[in-house]
Amino acid sequence: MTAKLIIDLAKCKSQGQSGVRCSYRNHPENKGIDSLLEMARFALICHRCEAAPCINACPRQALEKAPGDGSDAGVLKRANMLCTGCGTCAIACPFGTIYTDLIPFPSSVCDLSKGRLDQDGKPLCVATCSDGSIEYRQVDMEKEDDLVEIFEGIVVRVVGGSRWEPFLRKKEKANK
Amino acid sequence: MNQEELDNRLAEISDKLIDTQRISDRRVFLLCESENSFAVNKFLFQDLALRFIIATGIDSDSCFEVLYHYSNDETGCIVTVKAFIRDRENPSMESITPILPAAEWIEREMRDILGIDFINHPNLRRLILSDDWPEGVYPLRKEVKK
Amino acid sequence: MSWKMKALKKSVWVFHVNTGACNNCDIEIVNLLTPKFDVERFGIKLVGSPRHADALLVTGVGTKQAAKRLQEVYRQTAKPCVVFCMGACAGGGGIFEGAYHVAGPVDKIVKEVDPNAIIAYVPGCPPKPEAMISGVVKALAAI
Amino acid sequence: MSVLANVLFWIAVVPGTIILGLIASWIVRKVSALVQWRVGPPVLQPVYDVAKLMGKEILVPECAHRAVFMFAPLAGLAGVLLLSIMLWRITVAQSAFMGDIVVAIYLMVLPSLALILGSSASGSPHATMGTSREMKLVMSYELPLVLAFIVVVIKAGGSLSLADIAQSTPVWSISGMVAFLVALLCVQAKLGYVPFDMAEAETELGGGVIMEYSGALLAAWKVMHTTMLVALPLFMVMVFLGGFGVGSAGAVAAGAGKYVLVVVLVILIKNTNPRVRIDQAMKFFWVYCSIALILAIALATIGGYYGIGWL
Amino acid sequence: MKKSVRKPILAVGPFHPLQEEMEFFQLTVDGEIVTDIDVRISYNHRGIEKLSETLQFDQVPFLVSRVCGICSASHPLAYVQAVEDIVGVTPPDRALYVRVIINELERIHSHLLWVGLAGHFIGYDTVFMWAWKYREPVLDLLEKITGNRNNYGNVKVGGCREDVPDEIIPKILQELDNVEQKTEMLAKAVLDDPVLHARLKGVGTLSNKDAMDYAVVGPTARGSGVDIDVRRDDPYAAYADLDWKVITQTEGDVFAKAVVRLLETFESIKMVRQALKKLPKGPVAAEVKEIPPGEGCGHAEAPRGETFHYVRSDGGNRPVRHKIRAPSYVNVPSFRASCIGQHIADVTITLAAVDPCYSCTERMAVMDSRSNVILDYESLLRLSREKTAKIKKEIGSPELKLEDL
Repeated sequence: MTAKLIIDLAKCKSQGQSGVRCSYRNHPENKGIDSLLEMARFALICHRCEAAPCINACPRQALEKAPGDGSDAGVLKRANMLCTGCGTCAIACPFGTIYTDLIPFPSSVCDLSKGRLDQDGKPLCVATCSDGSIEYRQVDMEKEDDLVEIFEGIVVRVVGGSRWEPFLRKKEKANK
Repeated sequence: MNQEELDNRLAEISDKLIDTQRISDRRVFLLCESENSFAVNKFLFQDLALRFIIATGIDSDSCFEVLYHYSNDETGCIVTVKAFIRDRENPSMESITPILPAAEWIEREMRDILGIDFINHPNLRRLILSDDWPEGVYPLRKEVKK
Repeated sequence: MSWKMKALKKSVWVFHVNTGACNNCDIEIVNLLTPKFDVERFGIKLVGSPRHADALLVTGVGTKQAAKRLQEVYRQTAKPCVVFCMGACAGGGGIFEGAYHVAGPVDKIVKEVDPNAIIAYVPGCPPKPEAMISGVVKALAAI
Repeated sequence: MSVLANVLFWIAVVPGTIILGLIASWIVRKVSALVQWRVGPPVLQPVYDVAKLMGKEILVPECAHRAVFMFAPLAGLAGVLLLSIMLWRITVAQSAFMGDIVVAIYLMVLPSLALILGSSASGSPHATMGTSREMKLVMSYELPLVLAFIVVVIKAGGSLSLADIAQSTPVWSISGMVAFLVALLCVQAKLGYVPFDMAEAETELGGGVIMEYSGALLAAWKVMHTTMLVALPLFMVMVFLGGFGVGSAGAVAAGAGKYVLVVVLVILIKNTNPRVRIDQAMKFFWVYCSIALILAIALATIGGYYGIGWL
Repeated sequence: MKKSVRKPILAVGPFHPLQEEMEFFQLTVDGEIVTDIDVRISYNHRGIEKLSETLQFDQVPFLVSRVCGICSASHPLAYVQAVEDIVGVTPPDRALYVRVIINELERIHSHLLWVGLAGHFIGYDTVFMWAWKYREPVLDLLEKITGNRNNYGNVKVGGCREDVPDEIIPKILQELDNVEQKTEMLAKAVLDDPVLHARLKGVGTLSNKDAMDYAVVGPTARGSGVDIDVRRDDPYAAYADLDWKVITQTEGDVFAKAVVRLLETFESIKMVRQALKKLPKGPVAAEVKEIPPGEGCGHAEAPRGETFHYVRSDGGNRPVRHKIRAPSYVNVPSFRASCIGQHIADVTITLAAVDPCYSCTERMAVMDSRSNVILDYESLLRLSREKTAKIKKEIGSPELKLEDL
């Protein structure tokens, strides 16, 4: 059972983690948690509207929906080479799932602090997270019900499982 | 020396290499430990007579990497020797300037900006940093912010 | 205006100082001497020593190594003299602003030596020769 | 002429020469620019240059010998002005005295000596290099210059006064022509123009003799240089081309024409030759010029002895 | 910086090493012959590689075109090809042709600049004035196409930013004709001038073996018989389907390098004409959404030689490591081979033969080991011009008159 990073969207303050620090060394002021939050919000909170206003509003056509009909059909994908972080999609989104500070122009990268865990085996972001919404421990997917693995090694807890039912994927393995 | 001949000549030194990656028909990466990088470079420059382009020093997470780029001009293929220096405290490596004069400047530059020490380099003086730059601060290391 | 300033306006002797530039501004400065933009018509002459110069054409971003020497040259130019920061690099670091080997924009380096130095800026990367000429003319008109 | 006009004239001579010099230096710069398809400076450019330099701050290097450093340009300027006043007196007031040509030669050397004095006093190792070249240059062209004047004196029947020399217009004879050409090259070297500008050249290129000067002192050097541009051709005209007639307007025009001819010759040499190396220049002056002049002297004496004018 | 036995180093410092300080060459001489050469190049180090790690992939071409003024089209092209090497995208055909046009026009004006400079160093100031005068129309052409005389910033990952508008193509072709005619006149004058032959032949020779050892590139290598040219060996952009030939000489002296550069200019003019005629229709850029993690190398033939860029990315939109190698980085150290044993009068032209950036050649000082008097750049320049004058006198050729050109 490898350790997974668990993000609790309910506890996590919506306007992004100000105090969190990231141990990723390759880029200055890199905050990997932001890119994870962005993926989590696109995967779970975004309503995947048919006539997606965000995609039409984007001046650079940087947003597109994942094709196919599987459980993650229609999940939004942001091309970080085209996106300039202008925030038009945040304004256009009727449900306010996109936050401008989650789509920075220089995008950040998270590699789950491979090889850089601190003494008690936790990544830096867990230690520096102010509202305790990020944990890093072994987790057994079957036992806890409101966890969804949106990406290899990244699990998101969504409170009030039933309300999210329509988009909550059945507990199969996360896609690549 | 055309492409196939280059490939099977490269196979001769595969004992010293960790791995040979052929990214595309004109890009070949030879991964090796820093200890036997001198032998691989000597083989490429003297036996295969490839033209030395430049060397790149990288401060990657767990180790220092020094990439020597060579070009085989007939086919335009770029052969890169990627040497890993595991020891991060005082990284050092065998200098290839004695056999390849063109590498003198780049090895001095790597020592300036990355702190990699090159053993028996003919004149390892400071090259590109200013005279009043503090000793021991290596700008291209990741922890030094811009 | 004193006759000295009037004469200074008509005959500017220029000394070119490169503090780590990519050569575009240097080439545009030499372009000023060639037949197409000939600056000798305005009495502008490229002299080889800061002693004779009235204006310092500073190009480049002011690297740490070059900064001390720029201050040395400024001290030795006969005052009154104007410092022309040619191009975006000299004006405020340009695209290299904030790099680790850069000792700050050129005007800060010169101001360290003489706080009330007259500094003129010619923006552009590289500034067109016409822009350089109009920059020099405007600066002199403003003294 | 009434006394007042006379006094006024003699007061106006010095500034007049300086202004004439500025105009001559403008002509030189304008022609050089036109050769390179460039427009070249406006007429009043030399005036602006000098006025600006007067307004500038004077910097004296720390290790320089302060007094000599300040005094040298003034001495050079005084020498040249004295020479030009003397020449004007001879032409306008017809008061040539015996031996005035010797005084003129002496005064002509003064600027070069001042240049050497000034740059060595400036204490910069760099300028000393320029000084050594200037010294070599002076030594190399003084000998042929004096030989040229000996030829002229012989042609004028041994009299040392410029008035008699002017009468005999030595240039129409072979030896006189040779002497004129060599003297012209010596003037070129004295003015410091290409191809003999090893010392001065560095001023444009940056190193050089008067590199350490700035402000008013540099203005003094520039004015000295431009006034030499008046005095030396004037002297050449008087010695070789028969001097200036003052009586009628025609004579004055002829005199001015000769002066312009000499200046044009100087410019021509300046613009068509690349720079010559210092040891080459010395060899040129000492070997070629001296031999030519010794022959000219022989011709002149034979001519004088047998009374053949054109020899 | 002035060391002199008699005089202490003056606080005033008559010789200002900063006279356009890029690299500072200190040559130790014994009498007239250069015995040792030492270079100090930190004056122009601006930390570009560290800066490019903070810029996004599509912003880096603007930073990279400011590495060197006169090869500001080849550096961005080499970088973009390195990133395209990672992504695996190939730009549309029209973009490949536009890239060839811009690079070859830049090669023309860079070689003309060099011819002018070489003339300046050996005393032909008229050649200097004309070469730079004939260079102006090429700069105007580039300004018409890309909007700036240099620093074009016309390249991005996946193609070009601006397209060459079709209506100005006839104007470009007509402008090219008179540039070619003028360059021909200049080349004929420069190559047939007996003084130049005597002055540049056998000067600063770089033997074939030294060229290999010092891994020199570009005209410096092609002048010594090393037949390398990235445009033909590893054809990028649209060089594969244009017909042109690589010029090489074998003597390896300054004259050979001058011949290589001048004939290359004509090849470039030929190439621009073909590229303009064959300019295909279609889009100018392919859309690149994401840069996958990986590493890539790209190289291009700049006027002075091969520029090499290595880029490593980690999936984000900023490079993790970006290595830049300008051609002068390997050409300048080759002075150790071509300059030592030379007469000091030939030093300026030997250094200029490698055509380092314009202001690099201004930084020279000679320490005479015996008398320790330092000859500075100006005296070296004058020595070089005097040597030309001496040769001119021996050969007795008339000064380069305006009319006979």
